Amino acid sequence: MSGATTVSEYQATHTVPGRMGIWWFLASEIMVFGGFLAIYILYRMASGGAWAEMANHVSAPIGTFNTIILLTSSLTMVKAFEAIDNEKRKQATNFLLITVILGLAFLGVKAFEYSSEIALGFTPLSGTFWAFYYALTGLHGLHIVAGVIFNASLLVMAMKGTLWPNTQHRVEYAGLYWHFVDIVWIFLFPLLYLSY
Amino acid sequence: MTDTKHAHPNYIVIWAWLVFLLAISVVAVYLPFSQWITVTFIFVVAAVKAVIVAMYFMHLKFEESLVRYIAIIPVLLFIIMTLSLIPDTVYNR
Amino acid sequence: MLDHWFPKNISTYGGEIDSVFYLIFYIVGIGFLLGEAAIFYFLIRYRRRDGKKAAFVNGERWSQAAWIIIPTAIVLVLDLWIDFAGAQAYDAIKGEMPVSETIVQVTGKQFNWIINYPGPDGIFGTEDDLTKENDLYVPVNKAVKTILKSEDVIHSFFVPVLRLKQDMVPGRTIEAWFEATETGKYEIACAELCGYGHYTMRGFLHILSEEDYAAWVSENWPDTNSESN
Amino acid sequence: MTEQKNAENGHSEELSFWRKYVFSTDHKVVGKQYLFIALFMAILGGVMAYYMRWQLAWPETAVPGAGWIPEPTAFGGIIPPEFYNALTTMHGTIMVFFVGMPFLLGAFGNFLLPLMIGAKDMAFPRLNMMSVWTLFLASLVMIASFFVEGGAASAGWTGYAPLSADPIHTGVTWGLNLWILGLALEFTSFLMGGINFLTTTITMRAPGMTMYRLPLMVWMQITAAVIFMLSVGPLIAGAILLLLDRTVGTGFFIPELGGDPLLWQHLFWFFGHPEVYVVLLPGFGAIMEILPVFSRKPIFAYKTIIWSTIIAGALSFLVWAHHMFVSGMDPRLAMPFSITTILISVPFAVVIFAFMATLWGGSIRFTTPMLFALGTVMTFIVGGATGIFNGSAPVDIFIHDTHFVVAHFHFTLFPDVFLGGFAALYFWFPKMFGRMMNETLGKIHFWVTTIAFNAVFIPMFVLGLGGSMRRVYNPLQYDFLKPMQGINEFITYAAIVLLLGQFIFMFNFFWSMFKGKKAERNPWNATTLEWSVSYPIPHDNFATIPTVYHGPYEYSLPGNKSDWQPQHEENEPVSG
Repeated sequence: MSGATTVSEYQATHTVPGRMGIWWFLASEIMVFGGFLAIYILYRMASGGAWAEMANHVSAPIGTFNTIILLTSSLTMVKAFEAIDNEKRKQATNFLLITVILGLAFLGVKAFEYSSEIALGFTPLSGTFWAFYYALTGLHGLHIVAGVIFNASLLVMAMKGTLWPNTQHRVEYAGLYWHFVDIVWIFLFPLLYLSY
Repeated sequence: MTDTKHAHPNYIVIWAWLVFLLAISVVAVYLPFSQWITVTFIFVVAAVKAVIVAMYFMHLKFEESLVRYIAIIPVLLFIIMTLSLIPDTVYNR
Repeated sequence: MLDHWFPKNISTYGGEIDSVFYLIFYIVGIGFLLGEAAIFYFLIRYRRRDGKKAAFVNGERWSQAAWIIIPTAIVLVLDLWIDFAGAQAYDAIKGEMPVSETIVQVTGKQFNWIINYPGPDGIFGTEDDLTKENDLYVPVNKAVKTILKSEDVIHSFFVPVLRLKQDMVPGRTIEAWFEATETGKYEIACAELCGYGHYTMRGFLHILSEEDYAAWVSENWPDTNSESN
Repeated sequence: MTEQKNAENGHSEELSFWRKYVFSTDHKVVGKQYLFIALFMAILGGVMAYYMRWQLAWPETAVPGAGWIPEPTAFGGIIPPEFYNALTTMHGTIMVFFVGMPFLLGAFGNFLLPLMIGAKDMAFPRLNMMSVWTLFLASLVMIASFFVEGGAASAGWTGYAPLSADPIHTGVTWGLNLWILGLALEFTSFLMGGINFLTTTITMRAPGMTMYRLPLMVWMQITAAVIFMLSVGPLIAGAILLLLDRTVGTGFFIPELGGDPLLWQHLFWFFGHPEVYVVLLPGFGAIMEILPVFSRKPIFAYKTIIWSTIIAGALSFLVWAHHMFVSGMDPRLAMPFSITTILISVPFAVVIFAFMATLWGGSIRFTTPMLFALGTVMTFIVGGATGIFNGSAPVDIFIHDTHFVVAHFHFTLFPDVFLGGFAALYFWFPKMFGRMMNETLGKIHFWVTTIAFNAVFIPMFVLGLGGSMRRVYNPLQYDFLKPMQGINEFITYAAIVLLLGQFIFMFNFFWSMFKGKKAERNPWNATTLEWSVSYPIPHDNFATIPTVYHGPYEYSLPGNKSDWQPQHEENEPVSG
């Protein structure tokens, strides 16, 4: 980010390189997840409802619970960003901590869900729906893991106080990514848990 | 680094809306409407939720138009791709 | 001269494909020659000479841009012409499938063509079905419907003389038709990479005259044939 | 220059050898690293092409120079069909993804983009370093796939399922898994690069450098980056599912297990066609820089070119099914896609006409870069024109999967990647290595390459019209192909000349790098910003960020005495 000094009145944009870069990254991510969702939707439509039987075995209550966890973590993430904008360091650290905990909670619930499904005999080889279920939630889960790691590294920096004064804007970028992962889940949840 | 101070809406209200929308889409599944109505409804709700998250949590509402294009064009492209694959992948197999 | 390029055509619709090809060939060929000639001319005419300065033409004004807009408009018109001719030919080939009495099922598998004849009852899966490998017998001057399937990977049923090429996709049933105008024995090739034996996937299309075909039928279905007579 | 360094770049002097040349964050070093990866992979791809051509001309005879390959890959120089399929697959993959993209986007994009817009470096220098090392890793994975049991991927560079989805169909196990992983790494590398290109161009231009003052090379790079970014996602999704099919045993593309093989083709070509333009546009960008310099004229219709390529890029997302006219997809889809395909020739016609109009009224100097640039335009016209045949659905029924198609795409990609790439290399070599390349050798290289290239691929059109299928190991299997075997032999002779001709280039390249004539700061009297700095260019490029006063192509301005007007100088240059 050494060149950020050149943002000047000659630029057509007021967006700093970091945020611009994150948005381009998210655009490519939209196409990756978009491709996944497209394949899933097309297969689901082609199956003509034959998947409903399989889809009946996922637990909508657990899915709903996990959705609430993720929505709340998005809230705390954006609150952390707000706190940073308002120079409230302690508050920002706390909100980051809650975000990380909620992210881990999501993963924990997901792991419980996986293990109970596998215990019932539903593995990725139990049919196309299950293959999609594990592929989609697995890829999303990997994104969550990446997000948790990134958020946790910011949390450590915030606790040590090294987040300021040069790197606090990373909370905003991490937030953008985190909200994007949340949006993906907003679509995965009805696709996998509700539409049987 | 942050060049402009962001406007920060009341995030808790937005979160409450999101949870409310989540609740009605879960409830809708158990209501005795036809499958098509239910499916359409829950996906419209999901889209609304996604837009709310993007607009407020991701500040798209306060960004310049270029950033909005970066976000919207892939979504449109995804929709175009899915729709144009329906005749072959869904009905031609 | 162009006739030497293609294999012989013995298909009723092969001529349509060839004529669209020629149409494109002449349009594109003339455009190509004009374009290359213009470039050569510019290169010679405007080569560097001492004391001669280049013209300052940046093409921003409409009067200048016309030099590329008009040729582009011509390209657009020619494109639409090609599209229109192509659409007609495509409709003739892939549109309505003609009614045909001869139906054959060809199944690709690594690395053979399995050819199923439904027999006199015209229904697949009955006892009088006949299965052959790599040899397809059809009558001349009759529309033949082929049902194309695959057992393992994607193959492509390619008969150069018929101008017929159609992929066979496992899990799908794809129909194609042809009507041959000449008798003889021709080659069938696989046009889609299907594994290490792809190049050995060679079959034969036997196009028989009406009498020969009747003889072939009575040879293969002697009992039923006498009954139906 | 060293006195003016500030705290930000002050560390550049103390960097160790490793940080300076290997793990460097300097966009110029990264660009050169891309260049060397591309050249190395090009040699690899070229050798594979030679093995294939020999097999096609003289089937099942020992290939001179293949005796070293151990069994069971080859047998004393005789190539078995399994290895032949691996060669076709890997040649395609390597040439498109590991030569075309690194050469044009990686090397020239990285080297030129910050210089051309007047930035000190890329927006994210460390991401830039990661992108080249990811590509390096991807190349290693690709090369490694030859050495695992079962050999390299052999399902075609398109990897059509279910041939690629289940090892039992090809006998290739880890080779194809590594192929998918290598591609995934390559995609990641260029996504990182693309994010960098776009962010840098949007946010870090020098004062006065408006979007409409950007050199067209920059425009082409960022357009290509956007196209790549928007098209590759679905294929990444598909590739993950394909890998799961192969390793876990799911059935996303296996029909017996409920999958749809054709969906893979849709996903592949949804990416595949835009990908062609990702490779094409940067090559065109180089041409667009070179033509004005050696015609001493502004490029014709600057803004029209920009918008034409953007329209072509947008259209390229709506044409993918033209690769699938005979694939068994819904036949009603064919005509709409045929029409969009043929219409895409319109924006490209605009660009080609603009090139021609640029030459008109110029003062044309035939230097080596100019020769290569002209060669690119003149041979690309053949590639573009033959695309119309493929785009027409009925004609495609016959020529699909024949050598006509092979000749067509080589006629689009070879001029662009190699002729265009060589043009760029001869042109910017002084800026990259501080010396000039030898002109005489360069001109010999040009004539050998262009003539041999045409001798290879023009006969291949005839071969294709005769019905000759691509990817066939031994054409003598078929009676209808036997009479055309002479053409095959001729093509192989020409291909050998084409490959040998590249030794001239290799010699010139390495000799000039160390022994060539020292280059002046601006040997071609070009106007863009990269020529305003002298070799060696310091890590932060510009001691002071230049201010831009002019458009990129102000040659032979009417009032000026000299015939060029650098972008960063307010008035006409003193020394003519």
